[in-house]
Amino acid sequence: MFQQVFDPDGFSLVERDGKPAGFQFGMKLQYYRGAPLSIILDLEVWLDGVKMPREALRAVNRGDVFTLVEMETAVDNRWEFGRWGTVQVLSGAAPAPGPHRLGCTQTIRPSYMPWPIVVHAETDFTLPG
Amino acid sequence: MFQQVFDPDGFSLVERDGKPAGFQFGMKLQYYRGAPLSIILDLEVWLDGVKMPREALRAVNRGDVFTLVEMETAVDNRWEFGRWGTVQVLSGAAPAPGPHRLGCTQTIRPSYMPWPIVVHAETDFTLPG
Amino acid sequence: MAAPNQVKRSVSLYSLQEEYYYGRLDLEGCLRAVASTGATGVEVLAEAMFPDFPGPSPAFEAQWFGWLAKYGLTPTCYDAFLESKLYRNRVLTLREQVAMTERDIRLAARFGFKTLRTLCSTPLEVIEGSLACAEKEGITICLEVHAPFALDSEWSDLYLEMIRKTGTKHFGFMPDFGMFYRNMPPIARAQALRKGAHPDLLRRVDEAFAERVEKGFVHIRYSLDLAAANSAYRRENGMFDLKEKLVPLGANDADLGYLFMSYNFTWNDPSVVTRNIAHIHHTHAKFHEVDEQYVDATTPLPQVLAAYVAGSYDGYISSEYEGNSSLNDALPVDSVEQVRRQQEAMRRILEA
Amino acid sequence: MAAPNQVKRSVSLYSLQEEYYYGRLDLEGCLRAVASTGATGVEVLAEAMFPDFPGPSPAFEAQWFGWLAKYGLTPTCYDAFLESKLYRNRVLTLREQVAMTERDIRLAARFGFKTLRTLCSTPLEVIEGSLACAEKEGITICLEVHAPFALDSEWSDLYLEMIRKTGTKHFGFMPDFGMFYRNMPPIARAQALRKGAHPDLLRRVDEAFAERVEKGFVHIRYSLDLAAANSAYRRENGMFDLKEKLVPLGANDADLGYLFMSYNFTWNDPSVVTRNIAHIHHTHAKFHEVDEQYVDATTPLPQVLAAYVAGSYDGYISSEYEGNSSLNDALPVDSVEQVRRQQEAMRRILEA
Ligand SMILES: [Mn+2]
Ligand SMILES: [Mn+2]
Repeated sequence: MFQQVFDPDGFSLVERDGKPAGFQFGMKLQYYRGAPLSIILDLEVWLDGVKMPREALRAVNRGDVFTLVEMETAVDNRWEFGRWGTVQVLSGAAPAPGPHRLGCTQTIRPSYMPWPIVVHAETDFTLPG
Repeated sequence: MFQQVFDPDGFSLVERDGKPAGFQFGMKLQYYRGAPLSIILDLEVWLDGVKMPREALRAVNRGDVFTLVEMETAVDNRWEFGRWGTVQVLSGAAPAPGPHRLGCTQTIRPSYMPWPIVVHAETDFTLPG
Repeated sequence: MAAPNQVKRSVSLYSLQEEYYYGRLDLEGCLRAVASTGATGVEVLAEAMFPDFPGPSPAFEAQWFGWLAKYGLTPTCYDAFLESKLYRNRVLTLREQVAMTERDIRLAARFGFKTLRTLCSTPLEVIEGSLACAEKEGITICLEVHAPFALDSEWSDLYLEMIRKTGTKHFGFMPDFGMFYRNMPPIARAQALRKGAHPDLLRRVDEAFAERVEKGFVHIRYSLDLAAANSAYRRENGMFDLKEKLVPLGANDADLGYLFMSYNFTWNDPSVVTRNIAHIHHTHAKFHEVDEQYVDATTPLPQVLAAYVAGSYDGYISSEYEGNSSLNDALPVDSVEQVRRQQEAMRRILEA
Repeated sequence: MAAPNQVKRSVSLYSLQEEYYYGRLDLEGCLRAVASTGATGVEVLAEAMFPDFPGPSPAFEAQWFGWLAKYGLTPTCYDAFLESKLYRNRVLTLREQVAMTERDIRLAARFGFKTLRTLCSTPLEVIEGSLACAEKEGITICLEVHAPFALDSEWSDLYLEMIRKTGTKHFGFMPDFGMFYRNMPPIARAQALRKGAHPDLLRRVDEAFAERVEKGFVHIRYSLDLAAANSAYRRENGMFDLKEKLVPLGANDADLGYLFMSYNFTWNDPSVVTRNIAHIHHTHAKFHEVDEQYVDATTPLPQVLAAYVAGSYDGYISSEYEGNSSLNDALPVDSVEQVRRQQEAMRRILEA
C-alpha cells in the first residue's frame, strides 16, 4: 500500500440545491494498474468512527457519478493508476467544521487474483468553519 | 408480431452427462433491429400450461449460454434480427415423447421506447418417442 | 409540381423487415429490391442487418461498397439507436452515451453515409457532445421528428437553440411522415376488426382523431422520462378520457389497441416543413399503404411534397414502410411492391 | 559468461509504479528513466499508463513513437490482463474473453510490441481462440510462468500440448524470476519485523522455505478456479500445517503475512529454462533488491542467466522491480536506482 492514499486538498462539503448534502474526499486506488469501476466490489467509509450508509456513497470519476450499485456495470470508466478519484458521502448533512477522522476501505477484485484486494486507510482532516 | 416465431425444426431434448436435463426450442426475437441480450428483460416459458422456473431457462446465442441473470450484463451478444436463437429449459427432466403445447413471452426494452415490448406466442410441437 | 426540384428519393431498409425476417431477402436482396423501386438512395439500420454489428468486418465493408456499385445506390442515412438503457441498474452516463453516438458516427462515415438518424429521445447534451466527431467524420446528425414529437414546438425549439448556441452545421432535423397522418390507416382499422373490435367504437376513435386534426394536437414536451412525457401527451390529447367512455360501451383489447395506436400519429400542416427547411437534412416517408392508383389514403403526399419543393429541399425522402405489422397477423405482405408504389407516387408528384 | 550471447535487456514499467503513483515520473519520465538504466527495451502495462486505455488516441500514438525514438527504446512486451470478472454476476464467456485478448493483441501491435504477456490464469481455450489474431498482427502471446506456476509441470504440459496440436508459432512462455527465489527477500523480512513480527517465527517460515527449496515444491495445477487451485497448492506445500504450529506460538498478523507471502515465491532449478528455451520468448526479471555490489540476495542471477545463455536465448529479459511494496510503509523507494543496479548486474554477467 502506498503511503499517500487521500488527497490533502480534496476534502470539502457537498451542497445540493443550496443545502448541505454531505462531504467528499479525493483518493487514489491502491492497485498498480488502475481498474474499471465495475471491479471495485466495495467502498466503505467511516467518519469519526461511524460507518456511513452504503447508499450514501458516490464514486465520481472522469466526470461520471455512480452509486455503488450503478458502479457494478461501470465497465468503461477506468479509475486510472495514480489519479485522484472522488468519493462523495451524501449523508444529507454537512459534518461540523473542525477536525475529523476519515477511514476508507477499498475492495478491488482483479480477475486473475485468487482473492480480492482489501486495503484500509485512515487520515485526519479538517473542514473549514 | 411476425407469424412464425418458433423454429419448426428446433425442438429437441437436452442431455447432460448422458442424462435427461430438459428440452430446447428455436425462436426469433420479435423486434425489428435485434437486441443485445441485456435488454431482454425477461423470457417466460410454459410447457403444456405449466410455467417453467426462471432459473431453469438458458438463452443460447452465437455460441454463448446465459442464465437470465447472467443475461443482464450480456451487452456484447446480439440476438440478430431474423436469426434463430435457442432457449433451453433445464428443468432436470425430459418431457414425454409426443405432442406438447409451448408458450413463450418475450419482454424486450429498447431504450427509446416509453414501455417495454411484451410478445406472447404459442405453438404445438411433438417430441420424438 | 410546378417547378423542377432537387428532391431525391431513398428507401429505408426498415421497409423490408418482413422479407428479411423470413429470409426471403438477405441484405444484398434488399439492396437489389430498393434499386428496383426507382429510388437512388438507401438508408440502413446497421443494427438490424450489418453482420457483427457494431464491429462489421473489413470483408463486409468491401462487399457493401461492391453491392452499392452493382445496384447503383447511394448511402443516405444511417439509423442510430442510442441504447442508453443497456443495463438494468442504470442509464448510461453522458460520457457513455456520447461514446456510443460517436461509435455510430464513425460507422456511418465508414460505410459512406452522410446523415445519421438520432431518435427523438436523444438528450440534447448527447448530441452536443457528439458534434465534434460528426464534423470530423463529415456526418450530419439528424434528429427524427417522429410523431407525437413536432417541429415548431417547445421540444424542437430547444434543439434550435442548441444549433444557435454552437453554430453547428452538423445537426438538424428529419421529419417522419407519421406527423402527416390525416387519419388512421385503413389497414390498421381492418386489422382491429379482424381482432374483434367494434365498428362503432373504432368510429369514436376515428372521430376523436379527426377532432384533434381539426383543433390541433397538444405537443409532447422534452423529458428524459419518456414514459411520463408520453403519458402526459396522451392525457392532454384526451386519450384517457376517451378510454373511460369506451370501456363502459364494451371496448375490448382490439378496440383499446386501436385507440392506443391512434395516438402514435399526428397531423401537422405541411407548411411546417417549409418554415424549417434550413434545418431539415433527411426525411422518413413513413407509410402504411399505397394503393394500385398510387394513392396513400392516410398521408396527402402531393401536399406534403409540395412543402419540401417550396423550401427548395435538396435532400432525400426515404420510404419507411410500416404496413406489414397491420397485415402480418393474417394477410400476405409485399413490402417491395408497397415501396415501389410509394416511390412511384412520389416520382409522379415530384416530376410532374 | 563463457560465450558471446544474444540476450537483450528490457525494463517493465511495472518497476516504476511508485514514482508514477506519486507523479514524480510521468510516462515520458519513465521512458527516460528506463533508457538511463542501460536497457534498450521497454515493456508496458498499457492499462496503468496509456491514457484513455483501451482507446488511446492517435495523438498519443504519435507521441509514443516520438518518445521511443528520442530515448532509443524498443517496445518489447505488452502486459495484458484478462478482465474476465468484469461483471459481478458472471465470468465473461469464451467469446468475450477472446475478443478482449484480440483487443489487446491489436493494441500491442499498434504500439510496436512483438510479444504480449498473458497471465497464468488465462484459460487454454482463450489463447487458442486468439492465435489467428496474434498471427495476423505479428504478436507472440507469452504465458507468464509466475510462481507458484512452473515449467515442466502438469500445468505447462497442457499448453505445450496445445502448441503441438495447433502447430502455432505465436505462443510460448515467459518465466518470471519469482520462480527463482532461493530464499525470502531480506527487505520483506525487515518489513515484517517493522510491523511487529517475531524473529523466531520468521525463522520458522524461512526454514520451511529452505526445506521446500531442498525437497522441491508441489506444483500448482491448471484450474479455472484460481482460489481453489492456489489454496490446494498452499496446503500441499505445508502452509496450513505450519500456520497451525505458529498460531499457538503467538503468531500475529505480521508473522502470518510473512508466512503467506513466502508461498508467493518458489525455487526451480534454472536448467528448466534451458530445457524449454524453444518455447520461451520473453522473461520477467522479478526482483526485490539489488545491493550496491550488484548482488541480488534472493535470486542467483549468474546461475539463472547462464541457463538462458546455455539455451542460446535471444529474447529480452525485462526488469520487474517489486521491492517498493516491502519498503513504502516506512522507507524511501528509489525504483530507478534499483532497476539500474539490476540492469548493471545483468550486463556484467552477460558481457563478462
Ligand atoms: Mn421513422
Ligand atoms: Mn511478472
